Amino acid sequence: MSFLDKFKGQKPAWCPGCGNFAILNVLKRLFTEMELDPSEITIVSGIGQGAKTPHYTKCNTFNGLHGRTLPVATGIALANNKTHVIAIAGDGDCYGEGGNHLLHAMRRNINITLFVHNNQVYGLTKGQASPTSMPSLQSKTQPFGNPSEPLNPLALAIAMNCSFVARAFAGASGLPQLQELMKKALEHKGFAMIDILQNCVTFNKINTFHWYKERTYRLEENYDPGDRISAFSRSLEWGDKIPLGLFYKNERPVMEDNYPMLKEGCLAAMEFDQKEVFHREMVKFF
Amino acid sequence: MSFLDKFKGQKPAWCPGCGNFAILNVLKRLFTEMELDPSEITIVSGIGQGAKTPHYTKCNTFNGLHGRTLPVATGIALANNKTHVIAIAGDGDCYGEGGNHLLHAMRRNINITLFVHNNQVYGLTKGQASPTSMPSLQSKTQPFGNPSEPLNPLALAIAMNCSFVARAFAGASGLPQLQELMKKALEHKGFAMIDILQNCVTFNKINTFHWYKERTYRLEENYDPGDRISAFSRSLEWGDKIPLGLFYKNERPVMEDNYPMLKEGCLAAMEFDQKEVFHREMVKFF
Amino acid sequence: MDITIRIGGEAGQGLQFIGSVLARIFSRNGLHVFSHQDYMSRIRGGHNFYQIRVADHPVRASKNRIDILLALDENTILVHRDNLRAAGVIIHDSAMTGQEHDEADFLHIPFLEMTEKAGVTRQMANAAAIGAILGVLGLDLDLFPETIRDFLANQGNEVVASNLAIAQMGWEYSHSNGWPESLKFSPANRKGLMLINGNQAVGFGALVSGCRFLSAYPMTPSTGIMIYLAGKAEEYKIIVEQAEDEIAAINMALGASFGGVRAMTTTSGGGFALMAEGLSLAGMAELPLVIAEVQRPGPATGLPTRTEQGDLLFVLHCGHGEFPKVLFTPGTPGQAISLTNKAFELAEKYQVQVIIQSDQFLADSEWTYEETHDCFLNYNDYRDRSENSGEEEYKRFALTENGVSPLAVPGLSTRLVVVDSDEHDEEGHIIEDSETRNKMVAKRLLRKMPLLQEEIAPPEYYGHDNPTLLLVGYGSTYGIMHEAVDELADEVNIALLHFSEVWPFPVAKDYDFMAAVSRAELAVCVENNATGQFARLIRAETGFLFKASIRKYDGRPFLLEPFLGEVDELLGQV
Amino acid sequence: MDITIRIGGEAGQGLQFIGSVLARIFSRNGLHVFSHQDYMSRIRGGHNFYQIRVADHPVRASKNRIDILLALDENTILVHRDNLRAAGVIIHDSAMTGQEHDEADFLHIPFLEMTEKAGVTRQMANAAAIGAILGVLGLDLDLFPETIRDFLANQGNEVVASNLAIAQMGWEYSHSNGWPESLKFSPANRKGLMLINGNQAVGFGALVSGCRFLSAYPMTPSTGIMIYLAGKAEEYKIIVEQAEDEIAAINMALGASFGGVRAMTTTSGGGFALMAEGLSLAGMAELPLVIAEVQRPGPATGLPTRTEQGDLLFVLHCGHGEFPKVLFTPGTPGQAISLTNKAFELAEKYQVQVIIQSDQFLADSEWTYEETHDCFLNYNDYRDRSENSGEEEYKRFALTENGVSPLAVPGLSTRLVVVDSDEHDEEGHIIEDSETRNKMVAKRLLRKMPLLQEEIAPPEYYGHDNPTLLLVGYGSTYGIMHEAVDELADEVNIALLHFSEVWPFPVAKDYDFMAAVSRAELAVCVENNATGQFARLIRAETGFLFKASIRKYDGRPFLLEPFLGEVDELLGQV
Ligand SMILES: Cc1ncc(C[n+]2csc(CCOP(=O)(O)OP(=O)(O)O)c2C)c(N)n1
Ligand SMILES: Cc1ncc(C[n+]2csc(CCOP(=O)(O)OP(=O)(O)O)c2C)c(N)n1
Ligand code: SF4
Ligand code: SF4
Ligand SMILES: [Mg+2]
Ligand SMILES: [Mg+2]
Repeated sequence: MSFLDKFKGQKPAWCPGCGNFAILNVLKRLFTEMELDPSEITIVSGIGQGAKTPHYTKCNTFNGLHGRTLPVATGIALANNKTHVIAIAGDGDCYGEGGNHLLHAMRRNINITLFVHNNQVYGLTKGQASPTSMPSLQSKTQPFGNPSEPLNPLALAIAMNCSFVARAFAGASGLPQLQELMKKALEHKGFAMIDILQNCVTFNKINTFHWYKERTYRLEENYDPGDRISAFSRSLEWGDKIPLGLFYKNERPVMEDNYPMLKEGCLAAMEFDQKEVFHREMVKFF
Repeated sequence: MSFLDKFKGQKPAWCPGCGNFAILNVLKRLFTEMELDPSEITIVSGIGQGAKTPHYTKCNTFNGLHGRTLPVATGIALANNKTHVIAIAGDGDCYGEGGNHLLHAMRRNINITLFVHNNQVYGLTKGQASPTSMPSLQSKTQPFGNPSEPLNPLALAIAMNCSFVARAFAGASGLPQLQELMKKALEHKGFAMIDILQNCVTFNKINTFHWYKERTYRLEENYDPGDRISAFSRSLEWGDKIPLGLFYKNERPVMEDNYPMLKEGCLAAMEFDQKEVFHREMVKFF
Repeated sequence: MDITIRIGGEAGQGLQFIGSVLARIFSRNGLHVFSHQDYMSRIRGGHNFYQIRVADHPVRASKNRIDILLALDENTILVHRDNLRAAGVIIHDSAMTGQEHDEADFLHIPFLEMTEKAGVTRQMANAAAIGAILGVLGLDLDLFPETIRDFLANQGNEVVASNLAIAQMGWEYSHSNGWPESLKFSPANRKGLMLINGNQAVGFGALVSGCRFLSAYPMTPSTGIMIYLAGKAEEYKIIVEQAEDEIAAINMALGASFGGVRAMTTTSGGGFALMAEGLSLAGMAELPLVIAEVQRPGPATGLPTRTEQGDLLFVLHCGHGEFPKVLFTPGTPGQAISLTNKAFELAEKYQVQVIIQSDQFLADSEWTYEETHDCFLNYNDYRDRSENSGEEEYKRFALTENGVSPLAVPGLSTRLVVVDSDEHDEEGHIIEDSETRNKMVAKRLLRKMPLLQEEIAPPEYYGHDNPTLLLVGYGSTYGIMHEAVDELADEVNIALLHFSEVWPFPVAKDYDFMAAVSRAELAVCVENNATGQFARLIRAETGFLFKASIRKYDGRPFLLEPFLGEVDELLGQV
Repeated sequence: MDITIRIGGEAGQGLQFIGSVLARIFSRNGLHVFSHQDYMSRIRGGHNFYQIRVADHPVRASKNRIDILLALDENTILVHRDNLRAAGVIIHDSAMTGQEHDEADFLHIPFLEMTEKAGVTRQMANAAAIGAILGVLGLDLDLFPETIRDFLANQGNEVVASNLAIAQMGWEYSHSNGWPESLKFSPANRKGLMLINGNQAVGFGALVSGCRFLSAYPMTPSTGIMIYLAGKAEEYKIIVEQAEDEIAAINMALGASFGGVRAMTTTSGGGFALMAEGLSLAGMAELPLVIAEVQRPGPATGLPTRTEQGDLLFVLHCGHGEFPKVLFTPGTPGQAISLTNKAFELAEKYQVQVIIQSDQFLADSEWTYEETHDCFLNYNDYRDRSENSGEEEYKRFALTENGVSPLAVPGLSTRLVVVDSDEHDEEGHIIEDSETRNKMVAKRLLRKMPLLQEEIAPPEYYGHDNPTLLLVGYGSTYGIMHEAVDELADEVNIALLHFSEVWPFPVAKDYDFMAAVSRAELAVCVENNATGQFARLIRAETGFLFKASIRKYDGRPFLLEPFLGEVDELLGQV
């Protein structure tokens, strides 16, 4: 059975040429190579084009609200540690509507892998500026271009001491690295984020496939992702040259380790004895 | 008339010894020294102890919801540029409930001065961990201490390329600098943030007045706030030594300059001719 | 003459372009139009359609039976063929549909071939299709050039010229084709009509009410309002700010309102849900605010591009705590213009929050109107711009007889404006005592409610005075009810009662409308939802219990024939 | 014996400590207690009080008239003196109040001097005050040591011993003071009673229902529930997670619910408002969820530490779109325990959202109960843990006869659980077609509603069968209505009808409660709000229009004497 069968999902509703196809494919290939069963994976997503991804493969799926991917993923990861919890979000979803959750998920350093399909635009709602849109992106709601400074997700993540911070590109040249980073992220203990540059053929005429292709390059072989300051400094590179790779990584404790109630394993699998609890606790009100 | 008269407000409901008193006093003194009239100031605040500040002085006031200080301030600043718009928020207010708005206010670089009364705890609701609480802070809702990494507001702001990023301390040793920074922040064109370390005598028994006093020191005279990388690196200092001062500053365009409709001044003061608009636009539907 | 044209195809094929150009050409020809859109939540592929009813008399709803089907793909033919009337026509290009059709009701036109011949892009096939439809209808291309120019203004003269050339080819092809007279128009009156959809109407209503600030987060099907106003922003000095989320959107609007300008926010149900706390803040701080909520089917993300009246009771009761609120539910773009204007007036006059509830059906439906004057519009500046007189300090929440306190603007005088989300005293400072609380609740809620109620117009009654069947509804069902009354008036005593101002619930002033409801042999509550929310509201307010209802909750609007069928069935029960 | 003790002072003086230790000592003495708290939104200063009614029979409401006033500051005397009954006593230390009082009803006790003599902290004056009150009441200090140990467990034996020594001094001082017999208790039955407040009751209810996950953002007056469960988290393996905001709180809880555990979130009105969208998501995804909404007066921040029943209709209709929902409004801590249990059961059984609406008054009020058994509790694991049988794939939203689909847990089998906020098919994947939409609305809404209605218990009727006056209410007004019925039963035919399960609105099964309402000469709707929300709900559901009401919206609960006064006035009108 090829990965296309095992992880075959619904027919994608994306535009032909959309960068999301490549990401989806890499994801399926990775699952296959990691010999995962669909039931060992849970994908949580929000609303947007990228957020439709879980429907197009096979896995446990919580396709929730726009912007609320990470709290849902957090709840799942705490209640039930039996599956890999992957969060998939768009740039609007994750850096716009859901920005606050991103900050706090990073602080928690909970075991979640976040893939941001960053096409620097609101795709599903037809082309408005997203938090990562370039100033020159004009739209019907931004006739003067995007008036705000584009958000730099990597710099932000490094400032938040996120324990795994990477960038990849969903074009052919970037796919092997994307898969490699995804694998590392899934194996990472703690919160891992990959910002994936993804072209939107319909609404982003600035950051096209070629635009990315010409600018992106891999961080040097000897680059040290352990150095937070230099990670920050590299994260500021954007323009003619855009580095890809694992920018920053640390080994700080994951949230699950701070919680004694998780020491005995999966909450969802525990038994409950109502009578015992009732009698043990009732007396304390006397 | 002393500043205490001109800017006299309601009687504060803070605990005796609370660091908020000092901040309030500095604020009043600064307003007086800047020869501002109360009507030239608008303070926007949320809900929390620090957020009560505007009631305790004299000024236009929008004491809104917990966490929503910055969007309100943004709306005011865009609609009406006749007053200094100051946002006052707690660490819970600004980095917790309102975290997303902070990110995007920084991106907008709108003319707002933000003072965060950062006591590293939820004061008004009786001592729960805030986003900046130290891991050792235990409370009735965090019996195992704060399980998440404390948020570093300065690093975050620098990563967001906030155009004015400073830290001050609300203890006697820090007050002259606090006032000086507040003045600079008010004069700054763009979004300016000062994270003010403020002791909470009642609920934060870790980061006490003395704790701060022993650790804080001023950034060197020759420190260059124009260097983003070194600003980031200094922002990571926290522990035995905590630097105070202006960490980072840039001169990027403010949002108001990106909007052609603001070129002619204050929207709130403009006239409106209904008939003319109606007839001019009605025909376009034919 | 009353022709229904359905244009179907995949997302991204340009059917919205074809539809809106056609609708505009019709209205400029003095023809009446009713159009509606049915589209999926995707950018390319899938199946969408745009439906236009064009007639020589006013039309207010869509039909199920199609006269002309323009099929941009084969799927359109599969899905819609059954709806084609006898002697209707299916226009298609078999090179696009990938399938030959030689049945009598098919008209193959080689659109793609035309573009190839002309050496223009495939996309321009759409102009050929427009020309072809005009040809079938016996309309000429006179108005095509100026109309296409309005749509493609930014693409230069050359593009306009090529479009015209291609349209001409389509027109020639179909015009010569001897179509039944029943499809032909001979527009007597070429005085153009106004063509406007529900979203534009709310935007236009805001514009002519002096709205200076719109903060919103994009959300289908409300985004059109934002787009309309963004297009006017520079000329009329309006800030249109895309917020980071809906919570920011409403709080920014409240900041702007506090700052002294007329402010609004727009959203759909999910975004409105996020505004609930901000709405309550507006209530407490007595900040004028207008919100347009354009509904789509829920719960949650639901059917993002479709229609429903599922949020009535949610929106009506939204916000914790108690504060006055006004809710309008326009049934037509015309009502949407005037009610949006009334919304801004009431919001500022009483310092309250006014919500305009619309839905995807109304938002995307185009209606035509004859020229109107501005007489139905109001603009009063209710802000208080005077300086403090003498000794007395300005008090933002001064206890006045009618509960409305002077509304000063910060920075425009030395008056200090203090507002608070906590309970407060007259100056706006936090209080906790029982007496002040009671006074403030009386001021901001109990005294204002009856005043607001006074402002509310009664529902519109139309039809027979002593009806056997009375259709009762609100919001976007106006059109379908109106059509049903017109259609059936000859056969049965029928009437409609339509509420476009639902809260405060209207009281019987000019006429006792509830008596009319009781008088009817059968009163039927018509709603585009599953649980009968409007019927519940009427019962809560009047005690009246509907015995019959017509409901629909599949995300689609009522169409005329099935609706008449349901009415018929109910008539059978009387 | 029925004594009301009010303990007043500034925030931070420790009156909550005094009050709760006293209440516990009383209940351990087998005495019945009803307490409530009145406090400001500040940490130090201002004016707060803690009121305890202690009696040898069950008590269910607070009185206005005080028997014993413990004044920790002079302001307390100024504010409350008028409420002191004849021959009541005001206990104070003039060194604390800064004022000498030599009127007959004052008892000066040198609390501070006692602490100085004993060489302990000033704070321990509170123990002296506790001792003094016990002395006045003629109760001994037997139960003091163990009780104080429970409160100060973490402070070591020495502190407990000093507290006891100081309490002894206070007791000696007051005991010897010859107080009127009318203040004396002689507890016959020393079998201790259970003492529990509304917040603890919800927390305890959740604990015994197998709740494993609480995510919440702190918000007065709901935080007590979170604190209760956080204290049990380690022992019973419960995650209590403080979220970054309320939106995260509800979405985390939904994640946990999807993950297969019983989950809840707690908040007050403003936080609930932020959860509106998440609630709608839960509705669409059919995720079991329990929410406790502990009301405070709004709108907006309002009066953060006070009480109101202002959110009924908001919460009931909350969330865009249409989905089933259950709303419970317990009137007592006892009801809160069993209804919280029922909430978890129904939530999982029907995969719906159940809201427990409480308020600050109930949350902070302590009630006493005799020992009960666990017979009123249920626990059923409704999750489906089986593997796929044979060929057929698991479908999260399988169309079943009753609308309830099997609820699998991800990762615990090879079944794939797919949920979606969009409209979806049986497997959980996005759809847009009309047929599936109709089926899913029928499944999740129309079919479940009647089943849920079946589960709802009718309101509780208490009092005369053919009453002149019937008090109708819901939630925390239970106690005051009950007291009024007991108080007035001798004089007038009176009864109460109390709704603790308000949605789905109960149907007349066992008895026709609305007939009882109509039968009463005067039915009075009792509500702690300004607009009569419950009366509106009753009208919407039954058509019944109340002609009389008793309302209060100053942030304070009903107190017995003024309430009886209002009832009296209404009786005059019958
Ligand atoms: C609360 C809410 N607000 C707004 C929307 C409308 N909406 C859906 S997707 C989206 C933005 C999509 O942008 P992004 O997250 O970047 O995803 P993309 O489509 O570009 O992949 C918006 C605004 C929504 N569904 N819910
Ligand atoms: C929506 C909402 N959630 C929760 C609260 C309760 N609340 C009020 S202030 C506060 C936190 C205060 O912490 P911080 O902002 O740090 O201010 P401080 O009191 O420490 O100055 C909370 C949780 C609220 N008022 N509104
Ligand atoms: S609109 Fe853009 S992001 Fe969405 S499917 Fe099309 S190409 Fe992809
Ligand atoms: S609780 Fe803390 S922050 Fe609040 S007033 Fe007291 S000392 Fe200040
Ligand atoms: Mg995007
Ligand atoms: Mg704080």
